[in-house]
Amino acid sequence: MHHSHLIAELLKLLASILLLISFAMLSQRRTQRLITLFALQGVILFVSTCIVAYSAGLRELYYSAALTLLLKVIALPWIFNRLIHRLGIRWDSEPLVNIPITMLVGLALVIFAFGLAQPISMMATTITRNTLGIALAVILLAFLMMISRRMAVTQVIGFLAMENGLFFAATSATYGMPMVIELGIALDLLVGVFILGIFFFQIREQFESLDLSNLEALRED
Amino acid sequence: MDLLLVLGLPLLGALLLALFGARRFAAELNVGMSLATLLAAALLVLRVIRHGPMLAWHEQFLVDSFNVFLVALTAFVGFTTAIFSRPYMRIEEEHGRLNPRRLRLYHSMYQLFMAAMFLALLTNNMGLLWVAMEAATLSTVLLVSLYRTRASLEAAWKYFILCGVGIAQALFGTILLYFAAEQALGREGMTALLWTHLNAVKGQLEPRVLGLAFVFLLVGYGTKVGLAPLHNWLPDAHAEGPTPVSAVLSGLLLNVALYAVIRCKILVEGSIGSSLPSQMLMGFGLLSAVLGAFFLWRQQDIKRLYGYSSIEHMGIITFAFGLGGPVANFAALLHMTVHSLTKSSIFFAAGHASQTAGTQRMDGIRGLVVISPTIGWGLMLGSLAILGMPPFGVFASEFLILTTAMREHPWSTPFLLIALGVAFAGIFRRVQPMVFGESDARPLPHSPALVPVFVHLAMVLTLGVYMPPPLAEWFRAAARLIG
Amino acid sequence: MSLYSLLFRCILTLSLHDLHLLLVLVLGWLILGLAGLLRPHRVGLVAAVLFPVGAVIALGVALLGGIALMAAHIPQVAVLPLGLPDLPFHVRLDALSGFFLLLLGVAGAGISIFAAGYFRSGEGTAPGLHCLQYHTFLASMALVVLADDAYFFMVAWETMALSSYFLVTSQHRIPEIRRAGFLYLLIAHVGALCILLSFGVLQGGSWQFTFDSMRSARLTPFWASTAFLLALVGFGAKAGLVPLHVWLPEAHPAAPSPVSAMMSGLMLKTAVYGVLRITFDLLHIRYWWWGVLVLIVGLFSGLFGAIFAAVQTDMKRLLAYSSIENIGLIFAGIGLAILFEAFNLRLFAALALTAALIHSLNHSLFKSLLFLATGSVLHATNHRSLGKLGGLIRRMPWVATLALIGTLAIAGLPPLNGFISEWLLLQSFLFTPQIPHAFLNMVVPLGAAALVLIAALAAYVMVKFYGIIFLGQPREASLAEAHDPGWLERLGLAWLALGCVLIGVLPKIALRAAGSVTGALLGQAVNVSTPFWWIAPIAPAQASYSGLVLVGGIVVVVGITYVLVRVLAHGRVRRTVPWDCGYPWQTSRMQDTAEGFGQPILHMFGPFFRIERDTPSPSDCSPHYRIHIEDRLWRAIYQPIEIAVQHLSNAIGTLQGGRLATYLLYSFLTLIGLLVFVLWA
Amino acid sequence: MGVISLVRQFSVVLLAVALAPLFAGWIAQCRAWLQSRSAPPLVQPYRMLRKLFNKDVALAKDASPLFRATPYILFGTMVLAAAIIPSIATDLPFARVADAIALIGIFATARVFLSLAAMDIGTAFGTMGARRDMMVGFLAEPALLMVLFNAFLLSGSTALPSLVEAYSAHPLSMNPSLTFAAVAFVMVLLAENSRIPIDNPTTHLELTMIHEAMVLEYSARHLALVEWASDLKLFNYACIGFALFIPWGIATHGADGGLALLLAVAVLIVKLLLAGAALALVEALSAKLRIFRAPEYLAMAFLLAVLGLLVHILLGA
Repeated sequence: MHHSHLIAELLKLLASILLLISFAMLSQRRTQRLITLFALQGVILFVSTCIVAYSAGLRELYYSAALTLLLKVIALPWIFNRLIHRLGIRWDSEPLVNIPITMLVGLALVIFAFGLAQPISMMATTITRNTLGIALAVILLAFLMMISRRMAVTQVIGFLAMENGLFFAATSATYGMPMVIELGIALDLLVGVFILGIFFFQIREQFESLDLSNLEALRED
Repeated sequence: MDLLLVLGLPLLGALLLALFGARRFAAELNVGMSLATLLAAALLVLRVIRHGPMLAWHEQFLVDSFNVFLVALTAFVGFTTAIFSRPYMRIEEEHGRLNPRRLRLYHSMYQLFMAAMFLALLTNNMGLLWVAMEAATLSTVLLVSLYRTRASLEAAWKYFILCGVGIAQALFGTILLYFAAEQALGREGMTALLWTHLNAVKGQLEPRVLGLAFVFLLVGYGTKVGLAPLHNWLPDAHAEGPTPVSAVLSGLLLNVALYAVIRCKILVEGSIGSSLPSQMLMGFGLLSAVLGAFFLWRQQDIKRLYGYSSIEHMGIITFAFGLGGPVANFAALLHMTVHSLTKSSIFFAAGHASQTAGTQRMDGIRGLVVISPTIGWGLMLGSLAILGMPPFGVFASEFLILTTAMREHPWSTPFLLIALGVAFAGIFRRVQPMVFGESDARPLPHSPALVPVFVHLAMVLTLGVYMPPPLAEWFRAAARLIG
Repeated sequence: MSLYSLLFRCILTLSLHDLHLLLVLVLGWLILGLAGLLRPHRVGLVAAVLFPVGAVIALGVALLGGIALMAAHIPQVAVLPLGLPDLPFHVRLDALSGFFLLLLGVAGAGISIFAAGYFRSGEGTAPGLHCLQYHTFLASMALVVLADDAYFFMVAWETMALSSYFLVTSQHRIPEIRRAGFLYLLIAHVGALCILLSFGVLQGGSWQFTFDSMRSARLTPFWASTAFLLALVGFGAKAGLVPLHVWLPEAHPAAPSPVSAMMSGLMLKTAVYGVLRITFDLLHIRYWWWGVLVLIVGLFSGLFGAIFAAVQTDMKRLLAYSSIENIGLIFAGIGLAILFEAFNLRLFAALALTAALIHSLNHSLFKSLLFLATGSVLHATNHRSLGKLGGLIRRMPWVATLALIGTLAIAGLPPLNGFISEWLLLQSFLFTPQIPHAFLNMVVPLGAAALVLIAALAAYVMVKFYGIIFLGQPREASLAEAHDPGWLERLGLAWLALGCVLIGVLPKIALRAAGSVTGALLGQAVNVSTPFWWIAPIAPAQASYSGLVLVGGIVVVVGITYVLVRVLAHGRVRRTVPWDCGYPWQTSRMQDTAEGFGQPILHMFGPFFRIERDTPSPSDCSPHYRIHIEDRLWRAIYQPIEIAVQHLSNAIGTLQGGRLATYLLYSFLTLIGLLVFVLWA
Repeated sequence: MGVISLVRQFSVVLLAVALAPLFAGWIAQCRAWLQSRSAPPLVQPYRMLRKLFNKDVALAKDASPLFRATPYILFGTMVLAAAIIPSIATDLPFARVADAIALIGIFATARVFLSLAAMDIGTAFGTMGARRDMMVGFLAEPALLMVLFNAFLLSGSTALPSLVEAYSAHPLSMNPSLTFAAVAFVMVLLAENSRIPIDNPTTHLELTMIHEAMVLEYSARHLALVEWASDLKLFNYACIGFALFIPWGIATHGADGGLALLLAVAVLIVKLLLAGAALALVEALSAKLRIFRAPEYLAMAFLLAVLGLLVHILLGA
């Protein structure tokens, strides 16, 4: 009993760190740092998934933890790092909304997410159930980040952070989706990032920049 | 077996075309593979007619009256679009907008897209449905950016991000669904996400969770349906992608996404026992119809115009599903069918029209009946059909939807009336000068493949005055299933 | 397969059912139309074979419609193996549809014969395509009248709109014609949606869209009134009731003349049919204020049409406005019938309805005749503007004579048919003081004065029409080459003129026909127990009329006078120049113009018009006077709608500003909003 | 319908044809007296007719058959109208041919024919006259109908014989509503018959004429017929007025022996003498109105008739 209590505490701690990282990403302007933070999120996910796998005794979860490590901690940050080096991106330009306001909105979102998740997480049988609210908050914060940024790369990192939140939600609420689905999701993600990579080059080739303000030609009026 | 063929043939096609897609015969191969898929789909349909709904491969795949007609429709429109794209893409190549390498990409992605849609339609697993939808998005992203122009890249980027984010919401919804299912079904293998199982126990699923799940699923898949205000990717993608892609996006992908929404709605409504999902669908439907219509009014680009028209029609279909009941559901299914057929035929005609005029701007397209009567009449009749002019089938469904709305929710009819009226004016005031009047443009170098246009329109016309009893029976059964 | 079985069944029961025979005839029209596509560019086939055959079919339709009127006690019904799965096409032949089929067939035959000679190649759409559109139009009108369920009705209704749209835009290279066609189809479509919604109400929750189930539905007053108002708007848009009339003066003149004739003469009547069908057949109850509304709208349309017709300078536009006027009179009759019926004064209701029905029939004859006559004039002179015509009675005696009959008929003058219906309508107005309602019995009688004003204005308008086109001196030198059309066209005109004379001289025929309709709809018919040569709709002591004796009397008196004058007066006839007021340099351009003829109307009814005048300054060396008259309602109603849509569309357009972040924000807000909605609900 | 009734009908027609020019002559005579001029003889219109019938016709060179037929049609319609109106007896075979409303229609037919004929030659005056005459027509007819409406409310019929018989049943009672109607009728009569204050039958001042402008191109026998027809029209109107407002003396159904008829003729002549004098007096006392004042004048007539109607509905009288 004491053992599982400890694990639950540990998971809560990890979840809190995840949330903290989300906030950090929301306020971070340097692309390089953003990638690091993203990788850190991956690490946290990996650790928490392993812990959940251990405590619940589910072998599939180890696979998905490994997948996370492989994909989100190693592969994607590596790809991104290479990309920004080759594309020469270092700074995000000024965000659309200034950072203090973003943070305040983020705070409100966290409260909203917690309120939303509370009644649901009560029903869950998993030891990670309390963290569903945090997962939702991570998703919403990532969404906010995508809204408030200008650069294509940052937007994509926001997108991936959202994916992280989803993954976290899956493990916390249900001990993860069935393996086939996990694989499918991972494949889609990988292909998606691959396509994104292609896009970055095409966009830069056409527009000489990855600033999204170039991509506002298709509009009404 | 036929199931395997339906799923496998497009995949095989994608593989073959990835290898030979740059050759001269690639377009013919594309047509051939599509035809083979169509035949396989026909076999599947025959089997379902004969033996009723079926489950396959550990219940991972489901064929019932709801999806089998969509499979048939998808295979059919896929086939006719392949026929159309053969001369169309050849002309594009001659105009220097494409090269063989891109054609290879186009052909293989086209087949992959078809495969993804078949998977989404046929799977019984809500998770797999998500995966297939995402795959469909990814394959079309590359198709939308095929021309590698600034505009097409921008459209593809927006499409990718908006649908990606949307679909991420759908994933969260799926997770919540799974979470609720676990409570009711336990965690045994993969059954917890199987739609048939969920449907069987939907009364026991936790209503509050399902309510939230539905929101996420609706926002997620609704983005792909093109419901306002989540629709913003749609007109860009339709306008900037190659025309065959616009045709299948409008004609098929939107249907498949809506299919996903409706599958979710059946579960959720059964669980929470209130009309909440229906209300949401009606609200989104009306909003999309009205906004779509007003957007239509101001369009300059022919494909964008019809893109918005798709939003409007998806709105009407969604509204009809929201109305519920056997009549409205029947009407919605009919509308899905006729909208696919009509809209794809319109895109075929519009594609050739803009090739003839050398521009997609409608100001530049004039007097089509003078240069090429078939293109002109195709566009004219297609537009009239999509505007709900009888005896075309679109009118049949609009008739049922409007009369139902008038009795059940009379408050909604002014909105529908405005939407239909404005859409009519918006489209027709553009189409008329394009089709009629004088022109000095020259005919196309290759004879356009307009057989699909008229075949589609003939089918739509037939559906307006006569519906084959088996088809009616499908629709009825599916309408009952949706409830 | 289904078509084949339908055909088969029709042939099997040929001898049993007029209805099936009718359907075969309608199918015949469609086949004729498709046959036109075989050789679309050969005018010979179309003119020599297809249109005449179409005219023969029209005669058959008229005959069967007439038979249905004679034996209208048992409506014939049939179900076609087409349509929606749970709603096959139902058709029904009863007195009301029989009457309108008669109208359609009689006038359609004349127009088809005329069209056989009229359509030539090289004018817009290919003749074969014309043939298809034309016969589809005819067939769809017949099907509108025959349809017995909402879906079939709507399909036929919109097919009618669509085929006529294509006919209107056959000369699509002219931008004004395209604009007219667009406006026409748009208003027709919106009107059709209103009709559709009306059916949605009428079906009363039974989900049976057959008219039979609607007849048995019992609606609450609110829903019944909603259904009625929607139907009135929908059919009013087709009929051209003010303020839904704006398309009519654009579209009718834009079409080739036989098509104008069909639209004015026949298509507008389908709207009358629709209103009658819904009001008197499908709805189980009628409220008096419906009648007042229809009466007011009708009389206003009548007045509006008449005064606008008076100031027109284009002969086809003039006739189009005159159609608005006549439709107004028909609706005034319908309104009066509703009013009487609501107060259970059935005999008077039958009288008013009889007047409306006969006026529909009459209008279909004389308006077709006049539109066709303008077609002949147009072909002979290439001018539509009244300011370039004149004196054609000397170059085109046939057309001028036949058009004179139409002119006198439409002006509501005895002994022709237009007088009959206006007389009947006035007779029914005479009974309005008997309405047991304190205000209505004082106000409604004034409608009679309005009616007479409209009729007299119509006479004014038609004197202008006929006088400027056919009388006076040719205003252009080129008119000297004008000549009468070929025998087919003359035959068509003569057929319609014959109809005008026949109904005028023997109105008993029309009274009987309308009597079986009112008998079926109201259970009451006007008195027809007089000998064939005179009528007395209520009682001989009340009022009576005999066209035959009138004509006979005039002919005898004129004959005697002529003989006497010839015998007694010995003066010879000497041809001279007309009196020139001592100013010998007069030219034909100095005749009074169409504008001049409209001037008193412009003066008296000024507030109706929006007038722009360009007057020359005193120092102008080549002074030019121009006047532009517009419909105020266009600026008062339609333009604001257009502007509102444009503004709204612009405002909505800003939603799509091109910035991805904004789009994401929409998604985000939608998500949050829906979550809040779910939490609250 | 025996031979006797046919003879009666025939004599009514002949009487009308014969009396109409005399009536016009009588009015002219009265007017002359009122204007202190020496009066023309009563048969002056007949002399005019005889002169015109014997002259050569000067026909405009491209006059159409319509132009030549119109005088005969005018004359025919007016004679027929005279046959319908119960001027001396109600039991006429032709009485059922048209009621009062149809009579208005018959007059309108004549008016339209004359207007068309006026436009045929293409002179400026003809068209102007036609336009003005049609205008007076559409202004006068609503008022006239309202007058008939009044009559209908009292008798329940628009057939003139029934009207006469209904009134004759209660002799010498004047309804208030009919008083209004009678004034309105006289106003309409003046307008419809081209008399002062709308038109002046004796003027040839070009810009003010209506009727004269229309017949400007007619000559000789055509003009004779046109003039005779317009005399008949005035006579007919007067007889309608008698039937509507002072029907006493007309031989009613059942009382139509030879003596009654003779009496009726005598009464008719007395009425005509009085009416002619009254018309002349009205004409002498009023001035010709500008053409655009005509609407006001006829609106007044309309108003009076409507007042009569309302009075009837309100007072039930």
